[in-house]
Order: sequence, then C-alpha cells, then structure tokens
Amino acid sequence: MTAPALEARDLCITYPPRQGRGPAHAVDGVNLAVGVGEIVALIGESGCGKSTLARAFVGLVRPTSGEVCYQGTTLGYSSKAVKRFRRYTQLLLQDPGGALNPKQNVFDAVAEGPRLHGLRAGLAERVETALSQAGLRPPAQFAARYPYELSGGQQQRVVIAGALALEPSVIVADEPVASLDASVRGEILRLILDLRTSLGLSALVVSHDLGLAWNIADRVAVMYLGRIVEQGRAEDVLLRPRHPYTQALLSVLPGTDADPVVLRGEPPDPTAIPAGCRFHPRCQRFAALDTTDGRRTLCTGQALAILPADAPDVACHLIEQPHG
Amino acid sequence: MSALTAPPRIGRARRFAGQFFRMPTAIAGVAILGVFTIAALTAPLYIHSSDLDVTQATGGQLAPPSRHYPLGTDQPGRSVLLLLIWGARASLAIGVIATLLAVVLGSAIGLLAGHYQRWLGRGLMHLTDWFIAVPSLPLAISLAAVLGQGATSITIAIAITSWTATARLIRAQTLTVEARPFIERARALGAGNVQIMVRHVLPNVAPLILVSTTLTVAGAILAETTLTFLGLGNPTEVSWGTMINEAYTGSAVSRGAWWYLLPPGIAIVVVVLGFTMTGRAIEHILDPRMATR
Amino acid sequence: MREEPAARAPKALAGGPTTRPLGAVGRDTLAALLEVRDLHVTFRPDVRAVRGVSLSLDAGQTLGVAGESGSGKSTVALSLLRLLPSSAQVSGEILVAGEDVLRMNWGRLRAVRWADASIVFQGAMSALNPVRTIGEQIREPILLHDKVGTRAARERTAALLDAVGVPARRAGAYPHELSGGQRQRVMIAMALACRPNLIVADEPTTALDVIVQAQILQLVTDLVHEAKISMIMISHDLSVLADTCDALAVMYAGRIVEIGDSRAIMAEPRHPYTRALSSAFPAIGDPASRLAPSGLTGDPPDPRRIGPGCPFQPRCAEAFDDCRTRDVELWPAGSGHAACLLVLPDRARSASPTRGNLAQSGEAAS
Amino acid sequence: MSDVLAAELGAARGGGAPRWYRSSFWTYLGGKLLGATISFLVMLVIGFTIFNVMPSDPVAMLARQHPTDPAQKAALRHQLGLDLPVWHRFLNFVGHTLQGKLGDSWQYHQSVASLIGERLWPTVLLIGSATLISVALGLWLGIRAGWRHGSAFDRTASGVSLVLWSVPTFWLGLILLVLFTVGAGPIPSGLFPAGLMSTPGFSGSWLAHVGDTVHHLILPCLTLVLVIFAQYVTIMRSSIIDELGSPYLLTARAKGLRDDDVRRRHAVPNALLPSVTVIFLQLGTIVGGAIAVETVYSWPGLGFLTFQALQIPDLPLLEGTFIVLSASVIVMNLIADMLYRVLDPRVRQQ
Repeated sequence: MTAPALEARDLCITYPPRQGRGPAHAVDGVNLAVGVGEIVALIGESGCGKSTLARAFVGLVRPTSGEVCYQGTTLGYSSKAVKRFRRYTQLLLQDPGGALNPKQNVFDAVAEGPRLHGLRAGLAERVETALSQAGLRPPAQFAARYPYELSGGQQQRVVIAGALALEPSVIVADEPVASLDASVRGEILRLILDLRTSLGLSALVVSHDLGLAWNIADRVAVMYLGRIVEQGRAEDVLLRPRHPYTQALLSVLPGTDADPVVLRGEPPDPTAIPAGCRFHPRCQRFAALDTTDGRRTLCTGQALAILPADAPDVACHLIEQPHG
Repeated sequence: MSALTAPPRIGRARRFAGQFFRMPTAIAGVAILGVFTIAALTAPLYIHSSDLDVTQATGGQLAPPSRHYPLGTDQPGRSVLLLLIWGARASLAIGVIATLLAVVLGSAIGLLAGHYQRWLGRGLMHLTDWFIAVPSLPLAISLAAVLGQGATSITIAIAITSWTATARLIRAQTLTVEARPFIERARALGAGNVQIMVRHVLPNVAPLILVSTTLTVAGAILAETTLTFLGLGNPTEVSWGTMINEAYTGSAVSRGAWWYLLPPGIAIVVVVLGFTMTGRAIEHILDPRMATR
Repeated sequence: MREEPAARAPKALAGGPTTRPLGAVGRDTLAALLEVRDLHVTFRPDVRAVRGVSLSLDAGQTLGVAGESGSGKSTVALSLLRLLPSSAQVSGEILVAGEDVLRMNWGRLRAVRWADASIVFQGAMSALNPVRTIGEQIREPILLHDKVGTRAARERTAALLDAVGVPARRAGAYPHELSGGQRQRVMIAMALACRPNLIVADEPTTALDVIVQAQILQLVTDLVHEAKISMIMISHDLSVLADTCDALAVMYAGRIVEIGDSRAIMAEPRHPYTRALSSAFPAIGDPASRLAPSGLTGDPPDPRRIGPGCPFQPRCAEAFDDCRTRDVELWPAGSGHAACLLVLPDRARSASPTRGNLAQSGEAAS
Repeated sequence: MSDVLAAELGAARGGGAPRWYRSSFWTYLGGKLLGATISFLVMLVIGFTIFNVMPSDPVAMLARQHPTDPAQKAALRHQLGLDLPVWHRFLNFVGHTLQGKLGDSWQYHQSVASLIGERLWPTVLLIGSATLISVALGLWLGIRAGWRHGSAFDRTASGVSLVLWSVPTFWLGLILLVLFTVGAGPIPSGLFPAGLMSTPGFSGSWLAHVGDTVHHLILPCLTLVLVIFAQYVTIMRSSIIDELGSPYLLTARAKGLRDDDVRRRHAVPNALLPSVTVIFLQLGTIVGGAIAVETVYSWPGLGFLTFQALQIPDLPLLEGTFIVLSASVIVMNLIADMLYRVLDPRVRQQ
C-alpha cells in the first residue's frame, strides 16, 4: 500500500499562554492521512484548530509533538528540507484578494514559486501552462493584469495557478471558497476535482461547510476542539453520522428536514478543554442520559483514544456497534 | 511557442505620471521645488563672491526695495534678493542630505522592527520609542553646539533627530502589510525572510517611504533655519536662518525694515509647502487603498 | 404630503409593477406595511446598483431577498430608511405605512427610523460602537423615540437582553468582550428596542458558524412571529432564506429576477439564475450534486456596463438569441413571477435555444 | 498627509499595539514606568556622550577665556574628575544629576540648578497655556473639518493648517513682534510689549502684576498656538476621516440620531483616542517651538536660557537645560499613556 501523500501522526500544537490564560491546545493529538489522488475534507467550527492543522501540513507551523510525513518521510524543519518540501505541498487561502501582492502582476505572482525554487528555465511556458490549467484562458490576456483588476474567482484561479507552477503533489486549501460568490464557488470546487483527475493531485480541504464535503470529498474528518471526533467515507459520515456533534452539525443545515439539534453554550475554548470526552458539556446524547446511568462518568471522566489515521472511526463512549 | 512573455513594468510608471501631473497640488509642489532647485544650482553663475562680501557691499544701509535692489538691502548694504537665492543653497543642501541619512536609517530600522517580530523587532521598537521621548530641537541644539558651528554639525544633528519619525511610520506600515495573507502565501511558496522583505514588503511600503521623505525634508529645512537662527550655523555662510538672525540681532526689527525680514521667511514657507504638497500628491496616488480599490 | 387613500385595491398581479408576494392570505384591505414602487438607485457617476425594484410586504409577513455581491440587495435595504450615501441618486417610491420615505423631511424621517423600521447589520463587531457599552447602545433609541425615563429604559434593555439570550448583567460589557454570536444577539435586541413594525436583517448570520447561525436564525424567527413584526432578511444563501421566510425574492444585477412563495420557488425555481443559486448550496444526500459541484461560468455583472436584454444572458446555459435583445420583466410564472423569456407562453422564443453562452462570448471562465 | 497619519494612527489604535494592552492595570502602569525610566537613562547616556565625551577637551574650552599654564590645567582636569575612566565619570554624572547637582554655569557663575529653577515657571506657563489652547482649538477645528470631508470648510481648514505647519516658529514670532510692537499700517505701535515677562520696575497690586504678565504672554502664546494647533487640526481631521466609513456610524444614523449626535456621541469618542496618542507623541515639538518663541520674545524661560547658553557655548548650562527639557517631555508622555488608558475602554476594562 503506497505511503499516503501527506500524513499527520499524533500531531499536537500548543500555543504559549498569554495574558493570564493557559496554553491553547489548538491541535490536541490528531492522526490524519491524505492518500495519493484522494480529496479529504476536514470539517469543524471556527476555533477547533483546523486552520492550525492545515498550516502544520505545509510546514508553516512547527508541531509541539508528533510529526508531519510527506510520502512516508518525516518532514525535517531545517531551512533546506522545509524549502524542498514546500515545492510539493501548496497552500490555498480563503481571501483570494488578500493572497495576491497588489504590486505584482499575474505573471510575477504565478512565477513567484518557480523563481524561489530556481526553476528559471522555460519560466514563461511554465507560467502559461499553469494559468491555462487553472482555467484562465487565454493566459496572455491575464499575464499583465493586476489583482484589483480581477474578480474574486479569477484571483483564486491565479493563486491556484501559482501553486500548479511548482507541479505540486498535494494541495492544502483553507476555506478556499468561503469568501467567493455562490455561483463562482462551484466553479473553483470543480477545478479542484478536475486537477485531481487530470494531474493526480491529492487535496486536503479545510472548511466549516458540510455541503462542500458532499460536493468534492472522498473522505471526511470532523474536528472538535483540537481533535478528530469522526472520520470515514463521505457517504458514511454525511448520510449515517454516528457522533452526536456530526449529527448536530448536519441537523441544523438549512434545507434539511431532520429536526434541528441546536447545541447550547458558546464555541469551545482551546485553553480550557473539558475532562473526559471534550464534547460532553454540549452533547445532546450525554444530556439525554438520566443521572443514574453509569456511562455518564465515562463521558465526564474517561478520555477517548485518538482515532487512527485511515480506518473510519468515531470517538464517543455512547456508540453501541463499531462503524459499519 | 508561447505567446506569453514577462510583461513590461514601465506601464505602472507611466500610469503614475499621468495621474500625478493632473493634480493641482502636485503641479504647484513640483513647480516650487523646480524653481528653487534651479535657482540654487545656477546661483554661482550670476552671484559673485563680491555680492556676498560685507566689505564690498554697494547699497545703502537697509535701503527699501528699489529698481536696482528689488528686495532692498541688508544692514551692510548687500542685495537681499541675491542673499536669498544663495541662502537657498544651504537650506536645500542640508535639508536634503540630512533627510536622506534619516530616511535610509529610519526605513531600515522600521522595516526590520516590523518584520522580525521577536527580540530583534521588539528591541528596535523600544530603541525608537526611547529615542522619540527625547525632544528633537534641544537634542539638535546640544549636538550642534558641541560639534561646533557649521553645516556638517547641523546636518548630523538633524539626521539624528528625525530618523525616528520615519522608523515609526515604516514599522506601522510594515506590520499592516505583513498581516496581509500574501505574505503567508509567499512563505508557503518557500520565500525566506530577505525575499519577503525585498519582494513583498518593500514595494508596498515604498510609497510611504517616498511620502515620508518629502515630509522629513520639510521638517529638516525648518530645523536647519531654526538652528542657524539660534546662531549654530556658520556665521560666514549666507543662509536664510542667518539672514533672519541678523534681522533679529540687528536693528531691522526695531526699525521695521520688513523687506529684510519678510523674504527669507516667505522663502522657507514656500519651499516647505512645496515639499509637503508634492509629498501629499504622491501619497494620494500611491495610496495602497487606492491601488486595491 | 400627498394624501394616500387608506385602502388600496391590490394591483392586478399580471405585469403590474407592484407585485404582491403570495405569502399574505387575502389581508389586503389595510395598506401594505411596506410598498416599494419602481426603486432606482444610481451611485455617481454611473454605477446603476438598483434598476427598478418593486415589492410589498404586509404586517407580520417575512420576505427573503437573495442575491450575490453586486446584485443591489443591500442597497435596497439601506434605501428603505434613506441611509444611502450622498453620492446615491434615488428615484421611485418607498411607502412605509403609506408615507413615502423618500419625500419625508429630515425630522419625520428620523422619527420613523428605528421606531417603524430597524436594521440588523451583518458585521456585528463593526456595527457596534467599540467604546460604548452594549447597554448604552440599546438604551439610546429607547430614550430617543419613546421618551421614557432612564430607569424604564434600563428595565426594557434588561428584558430585551434576556429575550435574546444574553444575561442582563452583561449590559455593562463592551462589544469586544462578547463572542460573535452574543454580539449578533445584541444587535437583534437593539433592533427590537422600539417595538418596530419592520426589521431588515442584512446578512445577519453570514460571519457566524453553522451552530451559532442556527441559534440566531431560530431566535430571529421566534421573536418575529411572537411580536407579529414583518421582516426582510437578506442573504446570499437561498436555503437559509427558504427556511426562515414566507416569501422569497431573488435579485440579479439590480433587479428582482424571481419572486414568490419560498417553498414553491425552492421546489420549482423558474429562473435559470435561481436554479443555479440553489444548486450552488447542495442538499447533502442528493446524488446529483455528489462529486459534481455546480456553478456559473463568467463573472458577476458589472453595474457600470449593463446592456439591453437580460443581464443574466452571458452566464445563462439556456439563453437564446432573443435574450440578448428583448427586455425582461417580472412575468407570472407558476405561483410567483420570474423575469425570463422562458416563462412566456407565446412563441416569442426562437425554435431552438443556442447551446448556452460558450458559443457567443469568448469571455474566459470566471 | 492623511495616509502617513493613517499608518501612524493605525499603530496608535493598536494596529501593532504591544501585548500589554490586555494585561492588568498595574502591569500596564509598571510597564510604562519602566519604559519612562529607561527613556530617562537613555537620555542621560545621550546627554553624557554629547557633553562629556564628544567635546575635545572641556578644560581647553574653559581655559580659553583666561590664560592658564599646563599645571593649572592638570589640576583643573583632576578637580573636574576628567582623569577618571569614562564609565566612572558616567556614574558620577548620573549620581549628581539625580541629586539635582548639575554643575555650575560658566557664564553666570551660578549653579545650573538654581538658574533652571528660576526659569522653570515661565516656560511652564507659556507651554501650558499654548498647549491647552492649541489642543482645544485644533481638535474642535479638526473634528468639524474631518466630519465635512471635502467641503469648502474642510479644504480651507486643512489648507490653512498646512501653511501654518510650514511656517518657521521664530520667523512668525518676529513678524508678530514687528506688527504689534513696532506697528505697521493700521496697527498702532506699542500695542503689546516687545518682550520679557513683566514691565521692568512695575509696581501695583497682585492683580495688576497678573494683568501685566498676561499682557506680556499674549504674543508669545499666540505665536506658539498658531504653529502647534495646525498639527492638531491635521491629526484630528485624519482620525475622523478614518472613522467616517465605519459601520457603527451607519447604525447610529439608522437609530434616528441627528447628524450632530452621530458625530458627538459616536465618531468623536472613537477618533479622539488615536489622536491623543499622536498628539502627545509630538510634545517634543512644542518644547522646540517654545525655545524659538522665548528667544524671539526674550521670555525668561528655559528656552531663552538654552539660547543664552549657546553664546560661549556654556556646556554645563546647555546640558542642564537639555536634561530638564527632555525629562519634562518624558513625564508628559507618561501622563499621556495614563490618559489614553482612561479614555480607551478596551484597555481600561481589563
């Protein structure tokens, strides 16, 4: 079985304490793998650590413990190793307008990567192919333009072209379509799918939008307060969710006819992670248990094991039979 | 095969020039600077040392403006107009040189303080804040007094006291630029610190450096004239500050000889305005907000 | 002040500029709470943000306005209380309880603002004054409009905060000390402060997480139904509006392209743009959208360059020749109205629609 | 100007505010006091370097007036402690300064400290009155100009302040002096005294003395105000313009508030905070202005003392004025930070 394109093993990232608040466990033990040619969606509320995890996957954030592996080999953080690694894993950001230097035209923005990695031979051809792969046809018409002359969708395509110019094998996208118009959203998602089929690219897409997972993801992982609580094939997780948090997320989606489970309380705080199962203070299933039920102490006291990287699984004490 | 070639960058310069020369303040500013610079540079052609020499003065004492002396004469009888033109040389030279020193130093410190957040950045930031707490004129006076009278000591004094303003400004702008996502994208592409500063931060901070330069020159000229007025300039050198100083110490003020007192002051105001208006016009066009709209 | 006849027979539905969403059940004797007639807004020099919008709303009715950036939906919302910047040239009529807002003098306008109609803005963080406590900001309109003592105003503020689920003791807190969800609740409490007849919610939950968004939407719909307040909710997400509003209006390039009962529109969208908008947010479990995201090629319309014919033509997969030339209006379509030649029964349409837009414009994909 | 200040205001508004912003009051106060002390020490180092290290040989400078043979010079050098290592001299220097012993003036054969003591009050009076008037006038004008951005009022206000900013203070003083004392055209001569703080040999009740001093204060104060208030107009105007686009103003208008209330109750409090910081950061320029004005009007303050110290140059006296002026600016900055703390609820709350 070939090594996954990108993998996190027992990854922990803790930010130092600030102003009287404890250390923030943004990522609190995560195993997650993105197979070759596979698209994985990582879904979670804001503040659950998904953006930190995405940045760790491209080597922008050093893990406190655990490791990030690229095609099986652990990522070293010496400047040379990181630079070589950064050629093959590319990052997409949410705000396309902000992700482009206003003083750089499209040609320079796309040529930035190759120039940094010394791929100067045939630079114009490389930029041209990247632009057309990203759907900006005819490329010559866009090369001299500046970011403020482009629409949101076109700006995101320039960023994608900038990534493709380095012939990456994995794309890590942090909310790639969240700030785009609804109509343009589908176009960019379809582009990511096309790149998977035409270039065999793998992709980790981080988002809060379950619809996006249904649109393009092969596998889905749901993250809560720094840890993955459920993962598996998109059809299983989205249609037959087993973790109460996933069920709650799906139930409140507009347009579904399921009766909505509206969780109480405020979004989780990574500096104060509850004991036992970290979701129990907001969990509807835990609240439904009557006070005498023995399993309550499980939820409040016993920590849950970290899910393995690939096998579909659920992190909850109140699940009867294992995943189908 | 590829129809694509790296597009030229001159387009931007032409676009900037087009906008710049349509703004009234820009045209006025550049016109003023042009007139003064040309006058100052060509001065040696039509002003001979005799005109400036007190011993060979030909006009009457503090004579009012006349056909021969359009701006009247000073105490020893020299033509105020010629003194004024020659005085421009000192003020412009000291102002510009002091500013170049200050802006280069200030921009470097501002850029580094903004980019390297950790100890280097905080260290430079604290250095700037401590330095800013010291009032500039008393410091400049002390420096000039100790270094002895003359243009070089004034230039050094002004440079040392005006770099902090630029440093604070560039640091603030660097922080805003570094907060933009394209810096993180550049880092993810593999750019190192130097590449990020040179290729991404500097071009976005350059407009502010340009604007801050014009404003620093304006401030430097005001400082130079103040220092020379207080007697720290080279008494033998003719400059606007000394002209006003002589008007003050001499009897011009008490005898109400306005034609000896007004011209140097008005010249200073006009030159300083020239620099500020040019700076404001450049800033208006290169304003980052304008670029991204 | 033009005397407005109290009872107005509703305009015939077909083709009339004022169209009445079907949500209201035959209660047309009382003047509509809000009636917008042929509203045009152009921002100097040439940005035609709103190009002839007409709609009406009865007491207790809720209308969802969907559209993307540049569709003019927020401009319509702001024009209801004449909050547009001075660079805006506005024409048409906006009748709030029969009185035209556009022709009110400033004194009367200020009396109407927040008392008759209030607004919940999108970015609650920036829509609240960062240096004043939330209690002060909620009390401000009460003291201004209802002329009550500060003690009564404090009590009302506490009651409002409880009603929206924010503990009353937080009244002394500053906006930066609250979470995104709490700030949005404060905005809602502030909007209800003077018991208005109409609340305009401009993308109230866009910046919030799914769970908090659900809490806020549920809160808004409960409060609105309880107090029988009419509401106009604006969003780019069609499914959010369908869940919360009786009627639905879809806007594109400054005009309403489809309007009608929200369930009917969601079940059977008649305008191609509405179809594209609803498919952009897939229903989980629908095999059609599995591994098949759908979007629209081309760019959102540029309000400076809107030519004749249907503005959606360049991006419409079912466009044909007439679409480029013939002007479109809101014609009856199913139980609502749609501005598209496809809904016209007559044969004005040419025999075979040419294959979408790719043929005509060489415009690169968006 | 607006964008330069925007960046400045951005930094002041916490765009890059250091972390102490959210810490408790005492750590905030402690941080600021530490910063002020370090500034004071840095200033002492600068002063020491300028006045003791840089000048070639203070004794030679001193000996220039009256002939002394080498032996006397050596004794003098020892007496002044110039033969000690530099760091040792620095410690003595700091010790003396903190005890208020600033050495003796070469010119006036009087201790620098006593000289400064006499001249402190006039400067405080001049700077105090000028600053108060400038802040009030500048902020008031800046708010109105900024609020009606682009109007005729705005253009004239910013035009006038731009010109006034470009006027050298000392020259403006001379012009006003010529106009109001010597008289020109319609203005009668002798309207205001030509300088000093009180008419020599003035006798009369306490109240008459105050009247006389005020009569002397008007011209210097007017000169200083004209130059400083122009800066405050620009700063405040730019800060208000930054707030113009903020959504909370739209909320305020939507609530039905009158335009004046929207400005007074919402825009001004938000715009005031960054302006206050930038204004207090530029306190040093007021001290600079005071030196020029006191020199022109021979107003018996520290500024005029600095000018008089330049004659020889009287290094100990110059050093004394430099230290006192700088220390006063550092203290003013400290007060500014405390004031900002009170004004900005985002900070005060923690």
